Amino acid sequence: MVDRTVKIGGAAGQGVQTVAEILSVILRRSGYYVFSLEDYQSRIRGGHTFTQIRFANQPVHAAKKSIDLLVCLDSLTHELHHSEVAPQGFILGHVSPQESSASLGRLIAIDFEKEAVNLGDRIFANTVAIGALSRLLGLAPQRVEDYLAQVFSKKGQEVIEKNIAAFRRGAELVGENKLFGEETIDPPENPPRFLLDGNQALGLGALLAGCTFYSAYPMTPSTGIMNSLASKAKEYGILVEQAEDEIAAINMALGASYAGARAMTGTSGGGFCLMVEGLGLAAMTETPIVIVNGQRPGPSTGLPTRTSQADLHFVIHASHDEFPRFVFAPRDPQDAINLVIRAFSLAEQYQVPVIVLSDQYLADSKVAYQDVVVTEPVKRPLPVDGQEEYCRYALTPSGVSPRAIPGGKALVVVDSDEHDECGHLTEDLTIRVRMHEKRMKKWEAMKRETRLPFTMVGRDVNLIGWGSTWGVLWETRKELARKGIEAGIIHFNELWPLPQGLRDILRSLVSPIVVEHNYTGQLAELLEQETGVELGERITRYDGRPFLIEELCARVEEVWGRG
Amino acid sequence: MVDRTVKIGGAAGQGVQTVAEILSVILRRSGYYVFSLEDYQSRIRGGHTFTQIRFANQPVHAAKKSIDLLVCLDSLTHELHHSEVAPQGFILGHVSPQESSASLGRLIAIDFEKEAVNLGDRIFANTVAIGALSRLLGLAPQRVEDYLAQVFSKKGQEVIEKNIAAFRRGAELVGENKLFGEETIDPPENPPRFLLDGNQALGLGALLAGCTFYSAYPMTPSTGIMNSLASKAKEYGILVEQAEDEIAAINMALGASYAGARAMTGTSGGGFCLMVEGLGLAAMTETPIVIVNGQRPGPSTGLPTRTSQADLHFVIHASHDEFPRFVFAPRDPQDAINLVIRAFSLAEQYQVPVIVLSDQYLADSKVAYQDVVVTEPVKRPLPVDGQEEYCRYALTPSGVSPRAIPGGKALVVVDSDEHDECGHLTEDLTIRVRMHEKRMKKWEAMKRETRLPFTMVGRDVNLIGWGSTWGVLWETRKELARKGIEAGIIHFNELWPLPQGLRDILRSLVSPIVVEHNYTGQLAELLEQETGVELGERITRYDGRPFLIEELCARVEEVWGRG
Amino acid sequence: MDNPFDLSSDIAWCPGCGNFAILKALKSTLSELNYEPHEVVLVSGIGQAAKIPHYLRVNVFNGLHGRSIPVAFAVKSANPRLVVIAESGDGCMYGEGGNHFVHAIRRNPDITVIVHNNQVYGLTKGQASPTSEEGFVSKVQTLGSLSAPFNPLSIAIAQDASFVARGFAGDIEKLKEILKQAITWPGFALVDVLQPCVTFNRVNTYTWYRERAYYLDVQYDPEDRVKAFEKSLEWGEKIPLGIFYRHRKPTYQEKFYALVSYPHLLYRERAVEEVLDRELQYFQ
Amino acid sequence: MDNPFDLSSDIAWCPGCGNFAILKALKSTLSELNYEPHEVVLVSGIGQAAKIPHYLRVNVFNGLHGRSIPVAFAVKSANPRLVVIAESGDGCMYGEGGNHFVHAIRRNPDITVIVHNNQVYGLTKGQASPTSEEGFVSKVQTLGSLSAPFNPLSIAIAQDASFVARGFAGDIEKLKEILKQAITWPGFALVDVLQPCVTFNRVNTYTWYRERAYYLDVQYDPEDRVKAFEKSLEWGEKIPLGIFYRHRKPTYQEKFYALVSYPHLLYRERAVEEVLDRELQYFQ
Ligand SMILES: Cc1ncc(C[n+]2csc(CCOP(=O)(O)OP(=O)(O)O)c2C)c(N)n1
Ligand SMILES: Cc1ncc(C[n+]2csc(CCOP(=O)(O)OP(=O)(O)O)c2C)c(N)n1
Ligand code: SF4
Ligand code: SF4
Ligand SMILES: [Mg+2]
Ligand SMILES: [Mg+2]
Repeated sequence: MVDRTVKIGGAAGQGVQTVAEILSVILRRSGYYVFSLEDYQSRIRGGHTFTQIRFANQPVHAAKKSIDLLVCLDSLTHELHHSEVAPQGFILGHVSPQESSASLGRLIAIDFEKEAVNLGDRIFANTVAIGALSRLLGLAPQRVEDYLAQVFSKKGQEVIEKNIAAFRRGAELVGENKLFGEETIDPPENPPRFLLDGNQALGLGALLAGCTFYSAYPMTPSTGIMNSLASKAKEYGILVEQAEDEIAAINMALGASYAGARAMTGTSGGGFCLMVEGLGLAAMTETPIVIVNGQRPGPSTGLPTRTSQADLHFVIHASHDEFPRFVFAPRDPQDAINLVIRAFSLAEQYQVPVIVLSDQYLADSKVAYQDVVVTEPVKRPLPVDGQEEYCRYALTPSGVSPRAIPGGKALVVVDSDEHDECGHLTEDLTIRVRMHEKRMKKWEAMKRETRLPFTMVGRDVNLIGWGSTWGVLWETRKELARKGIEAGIIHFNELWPLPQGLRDILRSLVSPIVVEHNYTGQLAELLEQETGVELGERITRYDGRPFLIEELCARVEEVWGRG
Repeated sequence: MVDRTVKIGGAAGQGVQTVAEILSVILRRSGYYVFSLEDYQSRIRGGHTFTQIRFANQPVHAAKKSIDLLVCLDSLTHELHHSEVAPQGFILGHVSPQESSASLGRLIAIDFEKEAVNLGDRIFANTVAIGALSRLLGLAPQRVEDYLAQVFSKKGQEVIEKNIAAFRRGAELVGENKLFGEETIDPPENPPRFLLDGNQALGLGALLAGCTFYSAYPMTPSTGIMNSLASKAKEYGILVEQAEDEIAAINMALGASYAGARAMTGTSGGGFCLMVEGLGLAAMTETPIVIVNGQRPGPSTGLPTRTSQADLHFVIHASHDEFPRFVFAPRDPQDAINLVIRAFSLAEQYQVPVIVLSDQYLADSKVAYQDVVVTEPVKRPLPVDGQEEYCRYALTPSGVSPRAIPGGKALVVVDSDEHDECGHLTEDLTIRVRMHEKRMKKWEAMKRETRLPFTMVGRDVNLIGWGSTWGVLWETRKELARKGIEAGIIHFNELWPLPQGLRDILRSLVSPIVVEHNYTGQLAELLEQETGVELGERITRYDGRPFLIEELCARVEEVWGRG
Repeated sequence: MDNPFDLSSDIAWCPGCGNFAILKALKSTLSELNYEPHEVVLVSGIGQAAKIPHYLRVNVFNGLHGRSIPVAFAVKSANPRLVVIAESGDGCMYGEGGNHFVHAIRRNPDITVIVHNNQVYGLTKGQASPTSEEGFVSKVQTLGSLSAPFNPLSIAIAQDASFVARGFAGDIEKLKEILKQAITWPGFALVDVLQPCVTFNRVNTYTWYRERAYYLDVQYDPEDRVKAFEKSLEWGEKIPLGIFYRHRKPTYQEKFYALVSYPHLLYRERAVEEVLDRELQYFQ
Repeated sequence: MDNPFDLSSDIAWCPGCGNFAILKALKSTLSELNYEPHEVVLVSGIGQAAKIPHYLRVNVFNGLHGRSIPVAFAVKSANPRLVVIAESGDGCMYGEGGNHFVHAIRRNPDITVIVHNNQVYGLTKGQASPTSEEGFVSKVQTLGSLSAPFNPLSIAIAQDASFVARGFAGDIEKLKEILKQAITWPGFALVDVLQPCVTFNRVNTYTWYRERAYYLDVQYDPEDRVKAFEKSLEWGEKIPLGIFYRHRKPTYQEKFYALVSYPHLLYRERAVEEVLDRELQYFQ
């Protein structure tokens, strides 16, 4: 079985992401499943950044700590990461003088830039690197050359040819070295066909759901959603508006939704803070909206380009007074597509805000799939074409009123103040009570709507998690199985309202451990609070990097060993 | 024993609040304890507004439902409130033709305005009313006349004289009617000396604490705090700045605090929403700040002039990622003074944000006290005069670093990004972990800091509440005692971190009932979550009006009867 | 003839308030322009002025304090057939909502912004607003306001707003004329209306305005931006009213819809499978 | 001579970025003005430009994106002896922070606002900023920006800002001169600095600016507001640099401290009992 990890590191601006992207696609086209992870700083040039690509001939869902091939676009990469290289691995590229003797892996020192300059321009350095690593990985040269020709097709024949030359030069420099020795390269029967990251998936989900209005203010790690939809603006007639601030962004989205568009906005913690008043406006006016909050470590500006799962309590309770909302957290890109579609359906069905919790890890990680399956139906309750005496907030047993949009016969009156059934401002406190109860009433049906966590009970230990950690729990489970420990997984992608019937599931678990990217263990707290079941152990990480398989495995073993 | 309630009603702009204020002061000066309650709409003229004044010859802390004297500045007041008048009570003023026959109380129809016009100007209508009700209440005319002379002193002798004439005319019209029949008017031995409402108390607390900077954007019900401090601006050199929005308000306060001023801001739910990002900034930069959130019903704009206690969960979890904060909720004006002083002390001691939850009921209710006692010491850890190599975020065992302010030798560097000990931006994830743990570490000491609730365990039933409901719980307890039910009170004014040792208290309670001005029972939920003790029954009210004694009493009896 | 925009409601304004005149002018304008109530969307914020949409028959989005303009922009963008007006007080539009005011002008959406400028915060009881005169005294501005007033017209002209006008609540007929031009103007149209607040603004009263206000005459050329700017600075002894500046240029909606082949952003039947198939090729 | 403001740090800007020149000019200016590092507070927001306070020895408040101006206002108000500068990018100051920019001018606080105007969002990778030209294409503005650019100078002049200037990162010496005047100017001083972003802005490059930029000459009268406004509209073939407008008037801090008898808002010993006794009389 092939299961290898390549880490490509360098300074920002050197092209780490370009090399990684090309490599990922070639690996996917070569029949490998891929999982890639991006780690970068909040700067545009310099510093240190890396992408880690794991590939295997069966689906992979998380990253490993141990590296088989370290590609150093600068010598700092060597210095920082050489110790992660597995004994049989390679280190390729710019070697750090201090570290070279101490390195574990086999060294192939290549000065990509010098080679590129020899070929006529520094610009070809990355292609030299691709040549070198392709050879080391034993990738079919023709397939790579074809892909390079495709990538550079817009730049003309000369550029293509020079890149191919650079590619060949890189391969040449590696000589007969091979990462795969005895190992058989056995592409899977059902090779992966698609490769996409969380932000692309969130954008695709919105597109499929019929979203025609996206207003946002750029903010890492959610800007990619805006890019994704903006790239479709012309073709699908989607208005993607960069607002002057996040307050405008959410108010625009609400205006568009009121007028009949399917509207979404996306941001990260600090921007979400600014949307909190608008969230309450959505609730009070009962205007459907989907809000993506891409989590990153805080408080405040914090670490803008890192990952975190520490906004759960915040988004559940955000905005003053009380109102029902859904909170979802996709487990991976595939899930993100479906959950966004579902978010739009439920936002309109219940006329409530739906918050989708993403994070930098989900947003930037690429996953390969054999198939991308849309299981979620796009449900869109058509607005009613109200009569003249239409009342936007007509009282109904469910608390949900028939919704019309302006432009038809009905006059649609919505208000952020407490209002009567027709939407007009009221100070009648009896009506207030009725309206508040109307809004809160939706909760009952919403509670039955959310789905139970992905549940696979384990004999020895049970890992509980939410959102983007699904993949690493899954992989850790497999790893633990190899060590004879049967781990279960209870993983939530629908978090609020908490699904019904959890108590029975949680009570039955042997050695539950809640795994989260935050300090206090927010899901653990939430589950304990709601079910009264003590969950005991927690494994948390809050340095802004995601859990890696070996590491999580070791921590589970440690906790379990203690227990 | 005297214990009477006067309700004065009319349209906004008619002078309900003026009449009520004058009456309250005179009652206080006549030796009565007073508790007054304001009920008004979000408009400037018209509609309906009333103030309810309870007075007694012993301290009073809440309002009653039953009214002894209804003063109608318009006939709508009669229509709306006549049924609340006790059988021996009076209805004075403008009578509603439809309701007059059905009225319970004794009617004294006076057209205040016509009488005033007869005296030369409509403007004297309110003084006519004061004359009438003073006589009915048996207040010493000289005392009232003296006070009127004081009130109108700036307007000149003529105005004073005309008002006195109006006052006498009002008294005359009442004739020999008297609210007090057999009852002895027995002013207490220790008569009350002061009368103040929650907003005045919050402002006074800040003044005493040495606050020199208050930035805010007007918002009901917290604007009164700004008025209170602004009235002292010149004398005490306090900068009260009306910001362009709440975002500016909190960022200004943080800037002032950074520079060495004691700074505060105040708002209500929707404005607090806009401050949530700034709250995180306070946490990350470890800049002390006190934020008052005056609660009113929502979601969104909701009912701007009514009361609510529905922001508890929100303020505890507001802003992304995790950080420690204090949340307090004063029980009455006296407590507000002390809690604000304490808020400033703790904000500086721990270098964290402190949120004070007020509400419209607390903000606008006036309470009379025999003495205003400041029990809380004004603690101000003086900023260190750091040396050149000063580091703002030096790691210490407690997580609290010595704080310098700019201007001295030390350079003070603070950052909303994750930073190193000297405050400079860092992407070193090891430092991140240390800094995050440093901030979270404060929590341990903070948890020991918060005080246990006011606790008076009852044999039969135990009422649990927080913030502004203290008075009504206290009065209800007395009322229940009269009916042979021994009720206890567990009342929180320090809510977050929840004080230690609650489990034992809560577990011991017979028939606990949590009483709150919200829909879901937020304190109940919080206590159950944190202690695991099931609290069962809840009594909630969310129409924007406060609990009244008889009403709460009846609901307790009902719940208790059931149990 | 009955005005189809009439609605009987309990109006929460003070007797004598300038708001009544603006309401009247607006209703007449809409009816004289032959719009039907269901074609019009009135977006407002919070404040005394912001209650206006509850007093006429139209579609209403009464949103947050300060946030009417982004909503109006989006409503118009989603459904360009609607006539969209954002209307609120000076505090709402220029204070809390200042950033939206400034940036919306850059987009030039085809909306009309009507500001009830009473130079005070009415609903919250009389604090200085952005347009209050320096020195304005209130319970908050006990030392007198230390800030110079916000000049909405100058700022709009500085941003090259498409249509910039000032009206006066004391002159309904002329106000109607201005409103008519503003509402039918293709692009961002600002109408700042001087509106006496009889309760809290004892400085800028009907009389105060009447003594100073005059209309720009026919010689005045509203196409000259620098002249318009200069005119917008006039305030004090004399206060000009009328259309200060006009600059026809493509609206946001015109530009956007010229680039895509859909007439609006409302519901479209899209075959999910087909879109998915087409889109997945980008992830191969 | 060593510059006391020098600090050795890992600078996170791209090689060739205009930010380096601004940093250099600022450090020289402060040192040539004979300030000491502990007298100076540099307040910034978030963005590439906003990292600048980490690269020199001063007091630093690196706050939220868009919110440097309210902080700077308050720091200066609390302790008027400090030299307070708010510095950040165009997105930060004019986009997210637009409302503070507009309203701070009304207060005329004695602070200097320096804007690194690269006409793009650098840190978030190249989206249009408020000052980007209409039609600017990016991954978000795939149809080209549909908005007209924000003109900071015109808006500042429209608000009667006390000091309004434009510098260019390509000319450190002249920039220093402008900064010196701005920082020593008593009142709100805006310096908008044209700053080439070599990574994301391929339109407004060094060459592009150099071909167009020229300095206002000695004849130019910066006291004439309308002329200054007219000048501020000039952009395209020619781009004027220098001091556009100057209007000396009392600063916020001058006004406030003239009214109260304290020199700052810092800690004062107050006898609680005494204050309480004095204040309680109002509640009798
Ligand atoms: C976020 C927020 N902050 C503050 C308020 C309180 N508030 C309501 S209306 C108002 C001012 C109204 O002034 P203006 O917009 O001029 O309207 P006017 O009442 O004068 O017509 C304020 C501050 C609010 N509703 N929301
Ligand atoms: C509330 C909030 N929204 C968005 C961001 C993300 N953000 C960081 S910097 C930036 C734009 C920076 O542009 P500019 O201010 O022009 O600075 P530059 O990087 O170009 O120097 C944005 C949108 C943020 N940090 N906070
Ligand atoms: S407070 Fe002023 S603006 Fe508001 S309704 Fe009354 S007069 Fe009009
Ligand atoms: S991205 Fe642009 S502005 Fe930022 S450092 Fe690089 S060149 Fe300078
Ligand atoms: Mg106003
Ligand atoms: Mg920029």
